[in-house]
Amino acid sequence: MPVEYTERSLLKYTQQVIELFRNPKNVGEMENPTVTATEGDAQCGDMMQMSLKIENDKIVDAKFLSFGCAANIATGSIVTELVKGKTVDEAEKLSIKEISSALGGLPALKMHCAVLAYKTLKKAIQEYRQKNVEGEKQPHT
Amino acid sequence: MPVEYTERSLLKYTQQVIELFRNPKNVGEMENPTVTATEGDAQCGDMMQMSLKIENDKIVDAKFLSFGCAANIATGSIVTELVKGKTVDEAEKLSIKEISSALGGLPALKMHCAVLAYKTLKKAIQEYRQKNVEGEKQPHT
Amino acid sequence: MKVYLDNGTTTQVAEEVIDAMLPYFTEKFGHPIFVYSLGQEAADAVEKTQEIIAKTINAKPGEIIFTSGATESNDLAIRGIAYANREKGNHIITTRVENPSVLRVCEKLERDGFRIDYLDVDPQGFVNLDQLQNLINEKTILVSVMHVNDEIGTIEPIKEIGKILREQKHKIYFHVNAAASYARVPIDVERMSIDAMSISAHKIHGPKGVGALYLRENTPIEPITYGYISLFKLKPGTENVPAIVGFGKAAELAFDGFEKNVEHMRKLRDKLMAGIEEKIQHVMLHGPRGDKRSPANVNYSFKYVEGESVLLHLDLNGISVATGSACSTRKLEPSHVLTAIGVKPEVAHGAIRFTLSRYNTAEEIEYVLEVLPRVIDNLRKISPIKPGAF
Amino acid sequence: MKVYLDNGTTTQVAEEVIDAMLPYFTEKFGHPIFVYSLGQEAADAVEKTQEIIAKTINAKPGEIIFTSGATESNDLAIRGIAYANREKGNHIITTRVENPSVLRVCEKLERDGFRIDYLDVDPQGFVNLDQLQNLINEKTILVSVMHVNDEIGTIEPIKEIGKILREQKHKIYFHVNAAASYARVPIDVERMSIDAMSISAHKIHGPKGVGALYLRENTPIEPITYGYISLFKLKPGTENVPAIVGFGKAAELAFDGFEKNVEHMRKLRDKLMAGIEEKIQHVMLHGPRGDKRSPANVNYSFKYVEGESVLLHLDLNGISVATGSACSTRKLEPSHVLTAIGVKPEVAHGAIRFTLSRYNTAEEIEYVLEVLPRVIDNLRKISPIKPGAF
Ligand SMILES: Cc1ncc(COP(=O)(O)O)c(C=O)c1O
Ligand SMILES: Cc1ncc(COP(=O)(O)O)c(C=O)c1O
Repeated sequence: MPVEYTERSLLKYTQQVIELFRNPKNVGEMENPTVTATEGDAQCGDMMQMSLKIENDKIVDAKFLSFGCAANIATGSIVTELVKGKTVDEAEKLSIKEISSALGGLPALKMHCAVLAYKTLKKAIQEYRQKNVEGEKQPHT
Repeated sequence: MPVEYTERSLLKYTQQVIELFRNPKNVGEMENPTVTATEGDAQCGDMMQMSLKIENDKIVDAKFLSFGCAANIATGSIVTELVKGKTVDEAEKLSIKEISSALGGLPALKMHCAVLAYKTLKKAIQEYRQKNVEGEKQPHT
Repeated sequence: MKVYLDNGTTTQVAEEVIDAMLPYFTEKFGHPIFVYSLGQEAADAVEKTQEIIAKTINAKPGEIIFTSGATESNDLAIRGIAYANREKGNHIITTRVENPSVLRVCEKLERDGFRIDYLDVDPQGFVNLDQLQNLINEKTILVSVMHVNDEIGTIEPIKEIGKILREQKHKIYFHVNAAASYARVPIDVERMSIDAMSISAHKIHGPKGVGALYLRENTPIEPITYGYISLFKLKPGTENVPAIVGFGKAAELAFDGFEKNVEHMRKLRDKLMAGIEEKIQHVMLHGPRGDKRSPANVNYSFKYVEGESVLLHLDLNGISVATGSACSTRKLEPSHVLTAIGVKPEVAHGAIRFTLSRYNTAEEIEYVLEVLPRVIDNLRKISPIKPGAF
Repeated sequence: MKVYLDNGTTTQVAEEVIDAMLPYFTEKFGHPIFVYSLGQEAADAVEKTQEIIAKTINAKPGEIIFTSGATESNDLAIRGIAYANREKGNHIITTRVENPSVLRVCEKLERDGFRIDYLDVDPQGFVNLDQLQNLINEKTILVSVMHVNDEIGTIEPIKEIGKILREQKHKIYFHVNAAASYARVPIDVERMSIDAMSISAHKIHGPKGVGALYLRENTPIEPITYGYISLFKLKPGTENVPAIVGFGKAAELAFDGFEKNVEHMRKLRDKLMAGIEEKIQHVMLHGPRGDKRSPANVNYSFKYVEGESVLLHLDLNGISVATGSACSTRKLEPSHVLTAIGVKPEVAHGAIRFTLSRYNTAEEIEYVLEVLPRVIDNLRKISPIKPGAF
């Protein structure tokens, strides 16, 4: 069942990716999350759900669920690790490049996995902000 | 230096050919031949000279010289062998098929070698007849 | 424990095959087009292999041409016959479920001005014979249908297709890609009315880098590559003699005791299928059951999980399989075969193919049936998709 | 005694090469496009070989594409570049003395509407650089010149040709068939301004069935074959991993101590040439003497005898050589190379080529110098052509 790879460097995983795939961090659902967001869809073959617990604008816990490949699971792990303890503002500044380099790099073909985790985080933060706007005024940048 | 063979069966020599190539019979020049004929030419890569000693219309000795491949040398050997002891009429009836089958077959690509030996024999016989016609009347079939 | 269940992709070279090849690397390394004895020895070996392979498919030795693999055999057969028969017509029929090595060639022919029709398949992967009948017209020059589907194991009705083609008013050449069926399902080019057929050594415990094209005598065909002289006019370049010898040995091994080998694979197949269906919920079999399925192929989707993750977890446990998931392709499209049989993409992404060889054992299958349910269970635990979602 | 002096045709596989290949037949038999560990291991091996080969010719690893041999490399380079640059021009320049694997491809391109000019060569086989300058026009897209002539050992002025092409106003791609020079004569694709270059493993004590195409980054090229996915877009089909690994090992062996290996061959070459000229009358050397001749090539005509007979008598004495005789071809024409350098057909029919490898020894050459004069003498005795005839 041929998966149409054609360039070698496009598919080789780093040791970090394999390690996080084997023992993913922060997987699962959260009791009483502040916010939960889902991105991607099963038809396209990858989907991620991320839950954040935010206290005083600080992310105190992050968990994710993944329907996706090894890169997907590894990026879910690393993103949730990276944002824990950060303020929402700081978390929002997290870039795809940072995510990828925290994994020792991602095969080019798998960059969309990093993008997906990034989008899921952004969506969760956005939802959190929207919720809060409804309450009190919050800085938007 | 590629010789453009393309079909295997075209080039495989039989054991008989190899044997006669290794130890050719009747090679050399003859003292006082009745007739000597040459066919082929060096430019085309094969050439044969055949000498016959004929007594009372009977071939009592036959020798050949060859500039040519293994098949050439082997067919020279077999033709001279086959005609020795035959009458000129009998020798003239010798066919390419007989020559080839006396060698256990020749590769298709080498049939021209059989043809060359055959032609040299025919030419020698023809010359012998011509000589004799000049003298006395001889049956021609 | 190491369990290799990706024999449809490539196989381990058998020890006997290596032993057969070794002398042709060292003492018998001659070039078969040369008349000296080293060359003749090599040419003899090539001829002997033609005989061995021919016998296994009921062909004549001279009808076997060695290539660098099934990819090249498919390309040569399909484009070669198409180009040589261009004047008679430009219409070719194949199927939606062919291997890329056929589909890419057909796409090239479309760019070259040929018209290609792709037969549909039913939910088990069988081609539609009525559709074939209807598509045939006076411009049809070639039909190419795979024997066994490499992904889902469907055995196509090759004999029936051969019969339909034989009964046409004009000659339509019939090519069969048998890379996935050779040494697994019986083949008879006469009974099946096949004109050209592709096989590959590395799928039957032979070496990579060598395949064969069966080409019926007097089939009009053009070369597709050009170059150095060879024993085979259609395949220029120095013959890969050691690999050809290895191919012959691999065929001998597979066909000595063919029935027994096939029965062994079939038993393992059925054991694996029964185990999966017993131990894991929410699974979907792809391809038919029973005699119309390759004895060497098992393919299930495990819903709510993604194939590459399953594949890598199995790999971490020493088990090699293939996946229909396309998470990793550029296009993010799942397998064209699963799509053609109507599998929904979300289900296709969780497809895992297990392909057997005569060297696999019952213990290996038991090990897989121990590991696999755990892997699926763990991945479902971290999946955002809940059972019943599709 | 067995003496193999046809290393220009094919070579014995080195023991170290076999040892390097063996694990890839058995434990490491994975398919390199698959993500599981077996596949990755295979892909790593392919990548490592790209690095090895690249280093030997001063290229980048990504510029090395593995093919099934120099025949395929030549076909892919020449037709691939020609088709991809069709819009820019249809004019190609090559030489009269190329290997058939280039000439047959050029003839195909002529049938496809390209215009091919063939450079003449001088009596030693060197191409005419002025003629090249004169033939180049704005429609010229590609020049293909062999590095070492496989028949007569002439080392063509590749660097000078590269310079001429570099100085043109528009880009003209430069392909070099280096099958006969690789591991015998130094190659540097940068210094020589080469865009595409063909090499073959079985000419350097590697396995048959694998070659490489060096292709400079960003060179426009079209595939010439179609099919199954591969690490190399231009070469579909399962990668021949064990053979690729063997190719890498063969290159390492040849280039570790390159100078020493070359010097060894050169000494044997000169010994053989001196011996022939001393011991046998009426001989004619083909190709140049000295530094501009491949260290591995010796080619003489032995007048008044026919090459195939010489070849077979040597074979019966355990010595393998090649011949330029064409007694055995359908066309009955002698070698196109000997014709191109002006050798008369009657002389060409007696041409014998001896090609050396680093494994040949001085004792072997001495044995040849013992047998050869006897063989020539015996054949001259039964020849109807008398000394001095031509
Ligand atoms: C059905 C089918 N056809 C063709 C091929 C290509 O064969 P090869 O690797 O010999 O080129 C494969 C697998 O690789 C296959 O499974
Ligand atoms: C100069 C030259 N080019 C190309 C080839 C063909 O190479 P291959 O056998 O790898 O196809 C050969 C010999 O076979 C050769 O000598």
